[in-house]
Amino acid sequence: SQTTSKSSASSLISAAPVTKADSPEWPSTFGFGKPATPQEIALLDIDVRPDGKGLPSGSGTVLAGKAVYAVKCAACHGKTGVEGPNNRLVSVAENEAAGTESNKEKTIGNYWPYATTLFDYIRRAMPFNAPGSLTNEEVYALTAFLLNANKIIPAEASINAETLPKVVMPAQKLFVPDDRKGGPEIR
Amino acid sequence: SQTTSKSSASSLISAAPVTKADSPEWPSTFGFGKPATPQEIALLDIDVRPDGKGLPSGSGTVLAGKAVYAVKCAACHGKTGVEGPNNRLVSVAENEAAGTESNKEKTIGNYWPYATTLFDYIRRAMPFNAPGSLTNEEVYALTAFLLNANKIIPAEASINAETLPKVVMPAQKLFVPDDRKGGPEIR
Amino acid sequence: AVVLVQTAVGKTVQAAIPEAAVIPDDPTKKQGPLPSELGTRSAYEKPVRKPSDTSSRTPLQDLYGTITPADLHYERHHGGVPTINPEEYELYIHGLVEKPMKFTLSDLKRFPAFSRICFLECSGNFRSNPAGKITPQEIAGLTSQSEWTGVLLSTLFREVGIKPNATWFLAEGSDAAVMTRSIPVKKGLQDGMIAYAQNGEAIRPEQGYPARLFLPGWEGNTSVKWLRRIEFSDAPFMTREETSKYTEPVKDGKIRQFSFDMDARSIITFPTYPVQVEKGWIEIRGIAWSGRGKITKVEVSTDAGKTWQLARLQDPVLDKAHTYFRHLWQWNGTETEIMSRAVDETGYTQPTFNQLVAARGDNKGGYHFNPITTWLIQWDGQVLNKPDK
Amino acid sequence: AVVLVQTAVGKTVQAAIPEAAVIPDDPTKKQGPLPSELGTRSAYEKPVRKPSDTSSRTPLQDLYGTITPADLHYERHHGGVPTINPEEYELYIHGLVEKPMKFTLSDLKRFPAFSRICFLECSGNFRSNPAGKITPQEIAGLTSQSEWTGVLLSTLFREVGIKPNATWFLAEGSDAAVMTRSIPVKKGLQDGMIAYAQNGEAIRPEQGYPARLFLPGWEGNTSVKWLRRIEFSDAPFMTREETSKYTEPVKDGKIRQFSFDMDARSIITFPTYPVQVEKGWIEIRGIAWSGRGKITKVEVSTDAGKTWQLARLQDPVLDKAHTYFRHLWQWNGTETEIMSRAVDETGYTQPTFNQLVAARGDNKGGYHFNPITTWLIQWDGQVLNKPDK
Ligand code: HEC
Ligand code: HEC
Ligand SMILES: [Ca+2]
Ligand SMILES: [Ca+2]
Ligand SMILES: [Ca+2]
Ligand SMILES: [Ca+2]
Ligand SMILES: [Ca+2]
Ligand SMILES: [Ca+2]
Ligand SMILES: [Co+2]
Ligand SMILES: [Co+2]
Repeated sequence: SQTTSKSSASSLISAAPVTKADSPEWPSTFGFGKPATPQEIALLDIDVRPDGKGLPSGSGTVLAGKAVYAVKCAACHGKTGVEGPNNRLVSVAENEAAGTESNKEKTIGNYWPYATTLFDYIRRAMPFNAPGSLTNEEVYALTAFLLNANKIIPAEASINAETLPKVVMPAQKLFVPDDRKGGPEIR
Repeated sequence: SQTTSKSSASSLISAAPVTKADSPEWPSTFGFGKPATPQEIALLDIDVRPDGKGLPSGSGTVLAGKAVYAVKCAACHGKTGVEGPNNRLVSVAENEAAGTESNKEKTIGNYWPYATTLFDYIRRAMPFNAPGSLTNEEVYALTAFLLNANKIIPAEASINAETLPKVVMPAQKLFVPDDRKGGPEIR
Repeated sequence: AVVLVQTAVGKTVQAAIPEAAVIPDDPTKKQGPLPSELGTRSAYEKPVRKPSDTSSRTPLQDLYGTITPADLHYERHHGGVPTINPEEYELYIHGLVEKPMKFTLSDLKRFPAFSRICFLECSGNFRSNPAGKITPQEIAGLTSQSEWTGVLLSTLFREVGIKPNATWFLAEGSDAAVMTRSIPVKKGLQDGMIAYAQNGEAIRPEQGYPARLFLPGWEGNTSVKWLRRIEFSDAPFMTREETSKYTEPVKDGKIRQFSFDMDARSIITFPTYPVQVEKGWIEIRGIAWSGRGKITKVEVSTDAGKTWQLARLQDPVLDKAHTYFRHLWQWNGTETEIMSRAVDETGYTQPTFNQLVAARGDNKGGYHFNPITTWLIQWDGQVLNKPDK
Repeated sequence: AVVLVQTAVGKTVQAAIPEAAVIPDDPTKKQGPLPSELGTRSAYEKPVRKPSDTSSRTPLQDLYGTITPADLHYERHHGGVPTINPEEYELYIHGLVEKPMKFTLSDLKRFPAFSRICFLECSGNFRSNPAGKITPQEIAGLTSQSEWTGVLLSTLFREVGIKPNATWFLAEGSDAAVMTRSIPVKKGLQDGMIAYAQNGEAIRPEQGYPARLFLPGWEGNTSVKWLRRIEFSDAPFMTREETSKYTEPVKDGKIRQFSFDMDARSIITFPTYPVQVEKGWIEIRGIAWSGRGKITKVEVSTDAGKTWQLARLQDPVLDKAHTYFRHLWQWNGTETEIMSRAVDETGYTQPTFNQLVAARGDNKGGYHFNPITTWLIQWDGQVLNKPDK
């Protein structure tokens, strides 16, 4: 797209290329930016995948989680995770289908497809007023506590990088990928 | 452009008309707005045309204009209309062509094609800090004074709705309509 | 805000709030303020967003075109608006790439740039009110439009060299929610960009200053703001925002996930609640948009859905952009219902509330809910929203 | 304002002013402010116009797209900015018409509306500096672009019924200059409008609140702001602004009058004074526009005018609109000159300074002066404007 014209005052009208996307004619590298070192990346790379990739060492028990929860979470999510004022964290009618009139609240027990998400989310975003303040041990313990409160793991379970990815969540089987495709059909 | 389709969920793709201009199919009147009475229009209709249309009754002399000028204009345009600090109103080298290096200042004497414009402009916009404050008599007088200062009318001339349109301005012959038309030629 | 005034003869069109301002009797007789460094709104105009704890909605009924003034762009965030020093800003790109890299804001601006006028919409953009006393802002104010400028993801992806098995990437923000979403690489290469400018100027803090992901036509939450990191992977990360949130129950107890595209939608923005109209010519006005391409037509019904007429579309009709529509109508003073429906270039026609419920099960509202909005014109000209049920 | 910073390695691209603001060390660990009624700029971004006593110029070098934020739109007025109560606003249309009428602002808004994205430019938009220390803002900052919405003159003209002998109309403002211009009826019917909105919201005071004339592609002064009156006539009124001002000396001692169209023009906005660049890839960026239609191409020279290459145009390329152009260039570190020239759909090619002087006589500068702007890149990367002479 960089045709050269030597005319000094061309009067030909020729449509110029418009910028629609970047061009394969461009250099394979512009040389802007700097290499990111593994150490730099490690400082930011906090995500956790369903297969457990990203989970740190450490572990937590339901009992330990109950204690942390009472101090750092109950004020917003209620004594037992049901009362609020903020999001309900514990399913009250876990046998009812999610989203029905009688069970509108989507909770960990009836709506979360992966247990790893719980660790990841609590670590990055909770407590709401002090995000990023929990230790990995605390996050493991809170994860254990909330999974047990939702009747997904037993009271004596310990949660760590090995066990967490193996927890099968009740809602996982409900999730289907989007099947909307445009076109006349309403989905 | 108001084709009716009775389909309740048409899936046909048909380009809709785009709003380019108003449509001849529209009603000849929407009925918005109100008639403007001659009295209402008269309050606003202050413009003056080269043929004199719009000039009020009244008149003014060079001498009367000189007096008003000293009090209401000289502070901004200079004792003799040359000194500034604001726009020069009197040509200093009226024989030189407008816009030449030696006579960059475009003034009433070398650049204004119609005398009526002077009345119109002073009445609507001057003095800059008190626009609309002059009486018609004052505006006639200031017009006479400035035309005389630019050596266009004699010192004893009186300016009124009859005489003003007849004043021929030195620059009038210089004005030509725009001849740029687009296309390759530079004009 | 632009409010509605009832004059002696009942003419009620968008008009401004009068103020006890110090204004000259005749502005032609008093010199006004001189040129300034920054302009401001007229003291008579006070458009505002409608904030809640989690979002703030664009006053659609007060806007006249397709560009949303940046300070009225809708807001939705999950940990408040972070303050980020542009001198310290860095974007990391790593994971399944040949060269893990970090880019400063200046670096991003040096790459070839790209601009487009495009809507953004939160997929939770739907509200109703049983009494019908609800404005377009309250119903659908979580959509706005800007001219976005930035660098295309395809340009950056080539720079880092994405590996063949990289099918998804994680986009992570540097807000207090450290917002994360998993995005198919395909979308990034198709038309994704990192935007650092909005309507000609630096992007505003609420919109992701100094840089955000921007994915044209996709639910707003995927266009992660205050972007600090992109990690390529061979699978989605299943973050909270793509599991617990931004998914929707559909038929047979299923939950739909990764429903990225914003379905075609339209809404009449004039005349709407709380306007009162009078008999005669009324130009029905509104906006239509689709996350799947261009709007091909908007149909308007003025007889409660019995017949539909083509509205005029304001050109240019752009891809994935709010498109202004207008329809001239002569109201004879009898009670009726007016509504609009958008059709996009895939042939999708904006459905009714009941069509959506029939297609998706009894979950009413929720994400990606784009029903036709109906306005009731009462005999006295009062306009109310017709609640869906 | 966006200023230019010189980092250790000399990278100098648009970057923001750092401030001693209270920002968290890590924004991911502190909840930010909640949603609000009105957004504001980042404290790090302070773009400003450059005001003089009579005008204020848009910071072209700080903008990234084609929309000018309303508070940065250039200003030019002759009696300051009047304050007008929209409730008291009236537009009179009279003279050679069947029905002399007056319209309130609400009346104007009831008529079918029209929107377009269009530039506005003062015909006096040219400055130079002998030392070359001059920015795009100072050279050509009297142009800006908005999405304008209003009612077409053709609609209003039909409403009042213009008489066959009406060939011109006077447009009169209600500012302290009671600004007046004579406009051919033909232009009004072609694409003239009364604009009451700008970039989605009510037009700003400096741009004519609550309503202005808007004549696409014509010199800015003809688009009379704060419009109070239109009078039809069979001849022009020869107002001061179309005789003493907004006319230009041309060849043979003549003075050109009613030169309404804005000739095609372009200007590089990056890299320009006071930027310092470094060797390697540089995206040359700028805007091009024509009052006569669409821009068909922009050519860029990076070797002082010896050869020219096609720049990429950002779509949509609109009629009478600022069109963004970009051209990728690898600077090898030797001193050179870069420049751009616009071509419009009439085949007009933006001329050099010397071509303009040759065509018009020795009047350098003045109205409608649209020469190619040349930027000198020194050996050290410092960019200066190359003064014309
Ligand atoms: C100051 C109030 C507050 C505190 C304290 C708090 N939370 Fe939350 N929590 C919230 C809010 C508000 C949300 C919803 C955030 C959103 O949707 O963006 C939330 C959401 C959650 C969710 C996601 C719920 C869902 O269904 O998506 C989990 C899980 C959670 N919190 C766990 C915790 C844990 C564990 C703690 C203690 C370590 C905690 N929260 C402390 C306010 C709080
Ligand atoms: C407070 C300062 C001030 C005062 C007092 C003033 N003027 Fe002016 N005058 C100006 C300015 C400033 C301009 C230029 C306005 C513009 O270009 O928009 C001007 C322009 C003019 C022009 C147009 C000059 C041209 O070549 O276009 C005329 C004629 C004029 N004034 C006449 C008068 C008269 C007559 C009076 C007294 C009744 C007067 N002025 C009082 C400041 C003043
Ligand atoms: Ca990771
Ligand atoms: Ca008149
Ligand atoms: Ca969102
Ligand atoms: Ca009524
Ligand atoms: Ca102007
Ligand atoms: Ca250098
Ligand atoms: Co979705
Ligand atoms: Co001109």
